[in-house]
Amino acid sequence: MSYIQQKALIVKKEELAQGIFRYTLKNSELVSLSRAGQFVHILCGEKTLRRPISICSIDKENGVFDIVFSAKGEGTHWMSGQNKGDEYDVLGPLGNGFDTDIKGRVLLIGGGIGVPPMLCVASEILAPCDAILGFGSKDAVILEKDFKAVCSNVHITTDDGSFGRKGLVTDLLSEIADRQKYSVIYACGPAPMLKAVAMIAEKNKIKCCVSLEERMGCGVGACLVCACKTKHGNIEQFSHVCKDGPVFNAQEVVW
Amino acid sequence: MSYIQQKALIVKKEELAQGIFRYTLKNSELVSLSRAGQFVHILCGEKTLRRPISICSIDKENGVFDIVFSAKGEGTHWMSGQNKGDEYDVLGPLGNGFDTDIKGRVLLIGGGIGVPPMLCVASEILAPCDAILGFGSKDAVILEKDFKAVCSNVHITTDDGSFGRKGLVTDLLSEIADRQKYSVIYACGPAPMLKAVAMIAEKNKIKCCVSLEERMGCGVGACLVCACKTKHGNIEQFSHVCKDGPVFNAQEVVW
Amino acid sequence: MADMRVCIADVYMKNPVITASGTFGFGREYNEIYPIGCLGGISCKGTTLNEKSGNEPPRIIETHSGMLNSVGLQNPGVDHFLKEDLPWLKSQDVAVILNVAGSTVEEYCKIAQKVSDSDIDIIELNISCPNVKEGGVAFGTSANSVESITQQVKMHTKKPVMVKLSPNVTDIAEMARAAQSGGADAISLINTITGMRIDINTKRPFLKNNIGGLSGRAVFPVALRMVWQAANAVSVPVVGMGGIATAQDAIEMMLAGASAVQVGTANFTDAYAPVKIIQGIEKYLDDNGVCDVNDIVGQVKIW
Amino acid sequence: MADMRVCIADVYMKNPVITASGTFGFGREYNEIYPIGCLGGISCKGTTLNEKSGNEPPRIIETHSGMLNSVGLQNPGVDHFLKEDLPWLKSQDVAVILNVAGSTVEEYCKIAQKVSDSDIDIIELNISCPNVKEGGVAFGTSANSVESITQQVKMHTKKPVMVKLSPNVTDIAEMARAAQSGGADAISLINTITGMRIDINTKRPFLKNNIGGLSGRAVFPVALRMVWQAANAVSVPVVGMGGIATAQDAIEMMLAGASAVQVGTANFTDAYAPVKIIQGIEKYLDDNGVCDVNDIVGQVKIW
Repeated sequence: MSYIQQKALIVKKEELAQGIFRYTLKNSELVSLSRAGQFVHILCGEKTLRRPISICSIDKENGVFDIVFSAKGEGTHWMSGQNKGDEYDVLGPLGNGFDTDIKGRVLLIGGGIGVPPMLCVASEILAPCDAILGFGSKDAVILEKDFKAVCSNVHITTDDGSFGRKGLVTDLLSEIADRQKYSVIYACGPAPMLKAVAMIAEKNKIKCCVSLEERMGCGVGACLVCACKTKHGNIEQFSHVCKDGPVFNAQEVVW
Repeated sequence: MSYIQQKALIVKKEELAQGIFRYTLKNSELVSLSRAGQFVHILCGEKTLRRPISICSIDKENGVFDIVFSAKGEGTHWMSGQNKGDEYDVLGPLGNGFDTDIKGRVLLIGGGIGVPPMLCVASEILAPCDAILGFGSKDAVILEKDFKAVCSNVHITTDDGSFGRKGLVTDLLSEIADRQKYSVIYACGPAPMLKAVAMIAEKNKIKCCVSLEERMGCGVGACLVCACKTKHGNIEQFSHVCKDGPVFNAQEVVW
Repeated sequence: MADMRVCIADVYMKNPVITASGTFGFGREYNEIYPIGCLGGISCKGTTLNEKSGNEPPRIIETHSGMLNSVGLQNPGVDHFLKEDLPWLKSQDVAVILNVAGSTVEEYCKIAQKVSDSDIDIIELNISCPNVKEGGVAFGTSANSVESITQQVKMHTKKPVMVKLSPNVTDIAEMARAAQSGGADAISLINTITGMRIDINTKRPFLKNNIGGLSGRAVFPVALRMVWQAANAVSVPVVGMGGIATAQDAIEMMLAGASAVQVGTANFTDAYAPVKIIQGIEKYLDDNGVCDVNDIVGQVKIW
Repeated sequence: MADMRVCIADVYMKNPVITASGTFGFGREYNEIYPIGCLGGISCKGTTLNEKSGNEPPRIIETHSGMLNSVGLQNPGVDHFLKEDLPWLKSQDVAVILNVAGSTVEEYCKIAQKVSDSDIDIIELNISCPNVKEGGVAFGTSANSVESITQQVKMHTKKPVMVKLSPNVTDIAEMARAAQSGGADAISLINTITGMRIDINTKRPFLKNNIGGLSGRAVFPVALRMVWQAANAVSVPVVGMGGIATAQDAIEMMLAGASAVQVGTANFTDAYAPVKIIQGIEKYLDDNGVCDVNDIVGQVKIW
């Protein structure tokens, strides 16, 4: 695992949905080190702490990568104020990422702002992929076309039913998991969703890996603030999302 | 004395010299309250303290006023990053200002960034004005044309002699003060210059008022941080630049 | 519309937002910008028995998310206040808190006596000013002196006494308890935290007084922690301050146990800060269906 | 080119810039970004006798110009350090300072004994951690306990002992003197200032530990003042820290009396901060014709 701290030029900025931004950043060295499921730690103006943002796509040929984030706090708000031609100070790529060397069929599950990182997995992975993407409502739906371009089947759910199937991703998962045999489920989204996904996967004896979130400090595993409880056998301990994760085997996570 | 805290639209931005900016700001209400020698207190991004900037010109018809500042610190640097169309959060007009109702001839003396406020005096005053403007070198010279438009005689000095007369404004002052009879001298600039000007004025029995500088807090006279020692008869006390000043009768200033 | 009225030391205020001593003068300057009658109260500039000229300038330097000041209690003295400022202040229909400072216990007592029959509402006992050689913080850093000075001042006045505590102590709860057992009707905290900055070019401290008091958003987390500890240590009302710049900050303070808040340095950044904070608290209460601002005091849910 | 070498407690360092405990792990993570051999020293993650799992998350919340943390000394224990981390660290050619914490005096002494014959250079006695229930800051807030724990640890080890002081005290000079009379070879300060933040929507403290330690630029003025007071109170070397993010900050600390500095939270904002600070100090010395970094220590010109 290797990472750098460098400037990354903003070559494209796009607002995918109200307050949800997609930025294309150029830094060949960083891209050459990146893999699906990793994140970058971005300096936000005068803020003390960087903001961890998942990598949404990697284009090694052109040395560019995409990030998608929701401008909900002061840091991400500052980020969304930067434009094409500006630079971000980026530390990364960080974290372990997903194992993309898979045999058999893969099911990707994303919820809300947990959807973007799964696109990167879908693109990197060679095995056939299906995706279940959950959003609050129609106007929050993002990246549908992108997923359709790299997945066999893309199912979309919205909490209010204003688009796709009404309900939670897990409702759909239970059905699909019966019909279709998957060798692994990869998921990213809110903790309650990930927990529910993990349960269903376990019930159906499907291997499951989830990408977790926690407030971060250094991002590289030095400060130990982004702790999450994991178990190895019967021993519980605090692992760290930034270095041991963000991707964990769902069975090792203590929910 | 009355003042407001409002937004002022930036209608023009110009770099007069390396790092010296002239901004034209629109706010009719603030302009209607303003007079020569007063200043505005400008909010600088996330900074705790506003930055006091002298008013350089007042255009009551169009409801605009000019400020000139040197982008040397973090606050003024932020200010110089704002552009036409942006807004400043402005508190003002503040301070007492110069008495512009003068009979007889007036001599205006400005040093460095103390030059701009004297332009406002020259424009407001009806009596004939001469000006002595001092700068470090040729490339720091600003507002020469503007002064020539409103003053009978404009003398310029530079420390290195690269433009106008070589030397300090006070060298020139001593000569002129003999040749020409002035009813009052108004000056703004570094403290040592003001002190020297005050001495010469006293020697020549010319009334003299100086505009002082001190680190400020509230800007309205509530916090008492911008203290300067003044004497009234034999009693010395701390006056405050933001409210009792910035203009003081030179004879009352304890140098 | 939620009820914003609070009662501190038997004094009713329109709302829990008070402007902090030393940042708001005696109210006149800010009344030019908005009618100060909309405030819950005003804590006046620290006042001494006789006129005080304060420290040599520079008296201020900005720091990250804050500032250091070393004014040193410059003020015209209590008689001038009673004659020139108090009548005008009372006519503005706002609770008047007189911040009182001295270099000896006797001085504190004399002022307390002088204002005992005046129209002021509360005496704020300033035993935490870090910028004066004698007195000030000297009284505020030992439990015994906090208790005894409170006791003696109480004996010399009919006015309620609110003791303003210094954060420059090991155990703020101990100081709060000392003030209470001395008879304090309320306590307020925090005063500024002693700090310093040095100009590396001149090698001189930026402040002529060498050190000064740190205030502003930088100190808010420390202030909040101390307010929480103090509120848990005493039964008298606690007035919280220290870096409050937004309604959210004020609400955090009240959740931590403050019955009212004081807004200081934020006035320099935005003259309307206290007004916006009052409106923001009202909105929070309405959004959360709380009908009385007093209902959020001390409601923090500790883990 | 100025001589940047300093000597703290008879240990020579390339330069006066040390990375602070708890922000830099055991150096491995940042060595991926730049060779940590360029640093003067590394103060390792606070280490206890046995492995410690630390506090429940959330353990961090950002504040204005700073952050609160409540990690609670999570670490693999001293034996693991000696076996897994120390050999690698020594091979990086950097002074190794082991930050040591415990819940009893005996624990501190046992660790000091265990490392007495190891390759570490200095023991940093952490008696100021605000995030553990027992021990930690409890030892650091009374002069008697500071002196006695220093004394006892010294009796159990041949290594030089640097006592890390807590800023959560009334009189930092008294604590510095206590450490010195206990036999400290050096003192370092400040550790974090205890603080709190509350989520007004959930009414919960942002930190699961309720309170945490404030660090970052916000605390710099307080740290500088305390370093100045401590340096004037003792003759042993003082290592200054607390919000240092730039060379200017580091130089202010040294002018105030610090013989070396530690850089902590700034590592999170900019991984290269310590490197830039080293370069910035060199430039300042050269620009001012100072040929030895030690010549600026304590050179502040008090008014």
